[in-house]
Amino acid sequence: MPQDLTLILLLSFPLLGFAINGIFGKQLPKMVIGSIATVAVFASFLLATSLFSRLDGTTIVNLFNVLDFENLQINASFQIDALSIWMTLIITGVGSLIHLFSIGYMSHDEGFYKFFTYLNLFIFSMLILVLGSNYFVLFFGWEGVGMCSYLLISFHYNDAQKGIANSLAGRKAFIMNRIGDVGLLVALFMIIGQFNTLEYTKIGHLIESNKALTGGAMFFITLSLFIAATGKSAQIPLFSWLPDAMAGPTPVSALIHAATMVTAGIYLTVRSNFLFELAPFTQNIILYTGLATTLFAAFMALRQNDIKKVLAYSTVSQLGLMFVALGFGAYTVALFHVTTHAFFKALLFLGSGSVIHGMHEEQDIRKMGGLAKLMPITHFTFLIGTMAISGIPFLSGFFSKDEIMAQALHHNTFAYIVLVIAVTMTAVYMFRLYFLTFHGEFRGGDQLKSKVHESGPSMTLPLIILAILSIFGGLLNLPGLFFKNSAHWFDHFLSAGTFGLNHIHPVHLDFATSIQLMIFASIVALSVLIWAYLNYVKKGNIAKDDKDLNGWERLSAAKLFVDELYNVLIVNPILAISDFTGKIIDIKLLRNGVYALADGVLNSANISRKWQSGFLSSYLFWMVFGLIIFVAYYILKISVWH
Amino acid sequence: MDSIVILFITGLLGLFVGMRRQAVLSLSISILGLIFAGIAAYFRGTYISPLASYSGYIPTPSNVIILLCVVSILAVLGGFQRYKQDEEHTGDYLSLLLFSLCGAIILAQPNDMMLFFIGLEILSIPIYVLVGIEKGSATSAEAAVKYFFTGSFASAIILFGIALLYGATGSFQIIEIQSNLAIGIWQSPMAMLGSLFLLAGFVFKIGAVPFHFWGPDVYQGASNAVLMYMSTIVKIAGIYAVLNVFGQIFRDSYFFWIDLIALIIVLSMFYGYITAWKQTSFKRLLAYSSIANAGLMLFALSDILNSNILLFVAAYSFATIPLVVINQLANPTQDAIANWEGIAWKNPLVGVALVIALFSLAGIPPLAGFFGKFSLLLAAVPHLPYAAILALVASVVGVFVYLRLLILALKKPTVQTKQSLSIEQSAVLLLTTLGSLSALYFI
Amino acid sequence: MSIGTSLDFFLFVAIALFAIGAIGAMTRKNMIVLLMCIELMLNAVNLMLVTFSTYYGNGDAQIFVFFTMVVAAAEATVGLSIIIMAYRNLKSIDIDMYNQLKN
Amino acid sequence: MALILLPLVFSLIAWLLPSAQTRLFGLIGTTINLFASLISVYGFDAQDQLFIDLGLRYVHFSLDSLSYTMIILTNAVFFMVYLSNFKQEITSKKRFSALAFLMQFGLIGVFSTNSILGFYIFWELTLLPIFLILYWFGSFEKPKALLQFFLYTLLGSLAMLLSVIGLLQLTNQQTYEALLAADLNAHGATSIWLMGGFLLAFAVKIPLFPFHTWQAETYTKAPTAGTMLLSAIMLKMALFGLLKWVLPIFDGVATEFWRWPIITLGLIGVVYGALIAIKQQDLKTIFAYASLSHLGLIAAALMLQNEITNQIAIVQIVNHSIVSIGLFLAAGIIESRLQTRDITQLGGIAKVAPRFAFWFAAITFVSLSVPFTAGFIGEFFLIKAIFNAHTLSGIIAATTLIFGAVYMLRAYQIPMFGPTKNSVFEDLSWSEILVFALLIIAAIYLGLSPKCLTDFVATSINQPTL
Repeated sequence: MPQDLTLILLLSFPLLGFAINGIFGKQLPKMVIGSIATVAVFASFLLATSLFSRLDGTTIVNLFNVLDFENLQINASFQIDALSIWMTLIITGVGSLIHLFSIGYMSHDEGFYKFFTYLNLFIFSMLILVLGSNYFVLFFGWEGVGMCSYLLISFHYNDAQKGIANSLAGRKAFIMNRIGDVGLLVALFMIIGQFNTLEYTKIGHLIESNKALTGGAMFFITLSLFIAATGKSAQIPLFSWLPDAMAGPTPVSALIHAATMVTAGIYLTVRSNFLFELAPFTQNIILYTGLATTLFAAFMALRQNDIKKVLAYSTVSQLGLMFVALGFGAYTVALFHVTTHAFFKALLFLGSGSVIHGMHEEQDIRKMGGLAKLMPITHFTFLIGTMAISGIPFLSGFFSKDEIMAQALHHNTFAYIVLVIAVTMTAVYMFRLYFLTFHGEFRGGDQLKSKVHESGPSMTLPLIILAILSIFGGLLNLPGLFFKNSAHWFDHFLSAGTFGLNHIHPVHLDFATSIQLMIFASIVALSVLIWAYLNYVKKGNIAKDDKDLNGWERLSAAKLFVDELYNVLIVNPILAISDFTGKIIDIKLLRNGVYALADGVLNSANISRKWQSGFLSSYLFWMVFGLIIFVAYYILKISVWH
Repeated sequence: MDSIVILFITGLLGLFVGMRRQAVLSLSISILGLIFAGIAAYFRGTYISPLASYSGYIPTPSNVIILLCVVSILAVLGGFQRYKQDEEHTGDYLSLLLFSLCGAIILAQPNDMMLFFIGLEILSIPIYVLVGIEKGSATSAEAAVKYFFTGSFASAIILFGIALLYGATGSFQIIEIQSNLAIGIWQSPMAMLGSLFLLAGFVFKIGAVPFHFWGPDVYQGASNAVLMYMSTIVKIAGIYAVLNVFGQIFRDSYFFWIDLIALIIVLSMFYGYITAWKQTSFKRLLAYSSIANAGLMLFALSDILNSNILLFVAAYSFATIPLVVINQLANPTQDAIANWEGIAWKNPLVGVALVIALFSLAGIPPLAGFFGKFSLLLAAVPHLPYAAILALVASVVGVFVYLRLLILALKKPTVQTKQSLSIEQSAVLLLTTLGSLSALYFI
Repeated sequence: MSIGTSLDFFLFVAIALFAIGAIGAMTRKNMIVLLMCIELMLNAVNLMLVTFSTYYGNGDAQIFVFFTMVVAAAEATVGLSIIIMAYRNLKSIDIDMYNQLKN
Repeated sequence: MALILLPLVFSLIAWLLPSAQTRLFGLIGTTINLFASLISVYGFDAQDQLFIDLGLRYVHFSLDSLSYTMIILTNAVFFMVYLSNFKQEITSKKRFSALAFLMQFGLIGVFSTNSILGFYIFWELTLLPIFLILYWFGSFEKPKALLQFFLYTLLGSLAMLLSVIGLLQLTNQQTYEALLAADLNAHGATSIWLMGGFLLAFAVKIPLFPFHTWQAETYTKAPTAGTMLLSAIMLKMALFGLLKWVLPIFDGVATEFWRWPIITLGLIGVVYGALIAIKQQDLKTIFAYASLSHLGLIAAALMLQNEITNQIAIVQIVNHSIVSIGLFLAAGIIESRLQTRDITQLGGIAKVAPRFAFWFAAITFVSLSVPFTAGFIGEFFLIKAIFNAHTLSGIIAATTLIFGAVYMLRAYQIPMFGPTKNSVFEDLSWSEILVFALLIIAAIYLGLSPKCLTDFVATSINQPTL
């Protein structure tokens, strides 16, 4: 099958699933709906693998021409290269697993068919985003995923108590994304202004042909691209929507807000590497934003008690980590972490989903505990996920993080220190989460305990697969000290197959340094593991109530008061202005001003009519007066003339 | 035969026929007379009028006579309901009307000051009488008194102007006067003052500021029937007289008087439209709006050759007469705008005629009123740009006046009461509506 | 003495008469007097016309004067009848009584 | 020819027809008009120009691709209005049908006439029907609010009349081509004034910032059908006039003079409308200010006189018609079902009326100009044009994306998802669903291939001089 046909099919399967479920969903039985959606995505996955196997260089598939102006052409065209295909694999692979999971998870939901419709639509938009061969198509997908994320976050809008909150969370996410989108919009305008095209490859070649263009233009372009990235990938200052986005069903959090959509920002940056390479200053901005985000997010995660909230903040922090890598120009490293993160974070979210499902929608870890015996598979897989993200040696997270740390150590010691702190915190809150959930006594009351059950196969199977991936994902990009020949496979694969990356290589540390690095990291992770075990299991400490938190804990629990800050600084002023303009300026000033003017003119009738006094003699007088006026006019004229 | 003669003879005949106290008979006779007069004017061709022996006389252009006849026919038909009420006088009223029409025709195109003055009086005096036909009503008497005194005062002023002009040029013949003025005499104070006094008289006749005072009172006092006639014919004749006198005699002193005209225009339009807003009597409202329209008419003076005043006055008449007829229906006894509420729903013809008439008066295309205004302004803008701008601003107020009336008349009543029209009334409404719409021909 | 030299004298008289008539018309309240004032104005104009006629030595103006007189007569008749009619209604010929129609 | 005169004929028929058949006749009539225009455009080549002479003295007609686009839009809008209000009692009134057809005639005249005088005449001709519709079927408790609309409109119209007269006097030409040929730059300041007259009229209709206060009030008081007609097609007359007549004719000194003032006003409108919309309670008010915001953007972009932008502006014009019909239909549905449009009184409709919730959401997203809809293309390129002309203005214009999301989602979520206040809500009828579906399809089609439209209008926009 030729590549372009494969690509079209690849794209059209989720769309097809979307259409079928959207139109006939109401009539179809749940099993059918679920399988249609899942199969659609899985089919795309298979096609993606076939493309992956036949991958050579960059292929561009042009579907049709959207707009055609003499100086600017916009095509709906798609690009097959290592980067796009890799992302496609993640999206469809993890996606299909999450679809599978959702069949079980959403089985009791009345909006079942709607859910899968949206999910397929999301997959479709996400594929458009990563497969597009120009920024316009990317923008299509970019906005599309934003819309789907809105729909899915506010999915339970008619929930009895949380309904309005859910829809508001969706709105918040949409609006914050829109702010990022404006950045992307501006970037696109500037790119068009600079290059008169939006095709990645064309831009790349233009840049290659003249290195001259650097400085200002590039800085602003990349900066606005990065603003867009902060919107989608929840970086400071636009990160606060992601924790709220947990209002959505857990599979959504797994798919959109952990594995795929939030990594769109990283994808965008990697995709535009040739632009960022010309703007070192932007790279610094990225680096420090990433550092700040990863640190603060990790801090906020320390004292969250909602199982999903913890994972949400850890996601933000991990994304920050990736941006740190991008800041160093180590694109492949970032993408490697994207991959592993997709595995273990999806795993963790699905695990938490399984827990929540088993706990009958209970999300507060203070009510959990000792679930290890009640849901063994979930427990086991969750443990693997936790270990992976905390960087326990030889799991996927260990390697991908280690790469980033290596970059940091090589370029910027300060960054390295910050990262160490952040990573430690990650381990802390993850193990806290793990132990509080699965060990110790069950704190949810007996009648709930009796109902807790392990989830069905459709939910556990994805868990298991993802667990395996989380364990062995690291093999993709082994550091140089193991198996010399196959080391850095992912690195080479990506930089070879992706435009622009082929002459940007991340630094690889020498043997000694990297071995020290790894040992140090392992020690940190393991010691945290032990500490947490002693603290939460042996001592049996459980999460405190909000009232008896001490200073820093309260700060962490209150998420550093970021939302409050935004309300004070941005939201409330805007609302006030809106009130003012609407009530004062528009109504009082303009509208009533017009009224007043009209009334003034018309009411002058009351004066003018007085002139018509009704007395004949006055009329005659005024006639004579008029004559006098005429004569005066005559005299005036004469005097003017002479 | 000459239309004036026809009208005069019809008038006399009407007086005799009137004695038989058959309203319809006198009506049909005067209508026939008017029709014949119009036809005669149309087919005048090379016919020389007996008056032609008098050297000063050149016949009025036939289209003006036809317009005057048509408007009078409409006025007569529209007012017939009132005229036939006191049967012993129906004939007299109609004859008076015809006589004054003779005056109007003479006035419309005087070529000799003497003839002009006589035309003026022949036009006015019967109207003095007609205004007072409501013998029983005090307001009618007051109106008659006021009209008479102000009118004769104005005649005196005009006469004074004529005398001054004669003093300056030594002739009453317009051609001579013109040729004398042309050789520079127009700069003599006597000529200038004379022209201004004449202007005053004309301004009085068409009822523009500052000689408008008779308008509202007389309109309100007069009966609807007479109102139809005087609010149209007098204005038409008056504006034509102005155009002739100032277009021909004072052609050379154009730059002397044009600014005064502009002033009058602006004042009249603002005063007329604004004051109209607060009126409670429809007749007064009409009077004030007619003041404003008089001002608008004077734009024709800015460029006499190119401005198409005929269209404007025709549109004005075709819009005014139906409104007065409708006022007859709304206010059979008293006279209040409030009674207009929902009038449009009483009868479909009334509704359509009303909407068309009001929008035409407001100058909304594609009705006659718009084209009248448009053709005037088209000619005037290059000469009086600022006056034109102000005039348009004022006419926004005017539109408000008319819309207010329209809103009132279109208010859907809770209980639908039908009102039937007499044949002649419906004929008038139909004809005028068609007239207003006929402007589509000008598109 | 020839007319020409004292032309402006006659004119002055005429204008004075006209002005007197006008002022009277403005100030007096009695309708009959009003009528007389207006007649006065007309006659002032007549005098003026005659003066000019002699000045120019052509007869047109004198013919005109006759017309004016006729018109004046007509006006007087109509005016008087209107006054009578008004008197029937308001039982007064004081012009200030007639101000129901206003504003 | 038939294309132009049909509505007039229908208007007469509707007036003479007994009230019983009015509703059906209205639907059939509008359908016939729509198909007539579609058929006649089928045999029309976008390159050429069709001159139509009805034997009138001053008013001539000529159809180019731009006129065709607008005419089809007009007919489509009227069809939609009838379809969507088919169940409402307004369409059963013969008065309404007669007036609506008359208005359609006027609009088609505006879009197809070839002489400046004709443009003015038809422009004004649309005033009478909308006035009567608003007065008879609107809820103006006191005529003041209604008169405000007319105060503005008439001031504008009369200013335009002066400019028309001035133009005729200045050039002695009145056909479009001749006016294009005439060089107005020679007249300098005069041409600036004349253009100002036109711009005033347009600024009132579009509406631009200080002249907009009639909009919200009129929209809320007008019947839904009237609001649709106003916002979906009447306001477009102004943009059309700007695009077809004023900008090409006055190209040069005058446009240079007016460009930035108008763009500024447009952008003020963009932000100002959005800001006000955020806190409004009444659905129709929100949509009114939204429309102020959207149209300000189009007007500003048109002033740039950039060919690409003009072509895209057409897309955006069509898109705005789609959006406004859809949104005001939704508002009207809520109003007719619940007798209120105040979102504080509404909530939880989605539970009881899922179909309505879905279609309302769809049209909301169209109005948010998400991808795959026409608005996406439109806003992208209009903002781009402004951005290229002046960076800061571009960024200001771009904020419409954010604010749009804020107020539209608010306007959608509170009535649909909010705490349940309305437990009974009759779900959509077939005709309403049909309208929504047609709108969405149109929006998506234009969003995926705006090319078909832009290419169609390209010639008549790019080479106005023949």
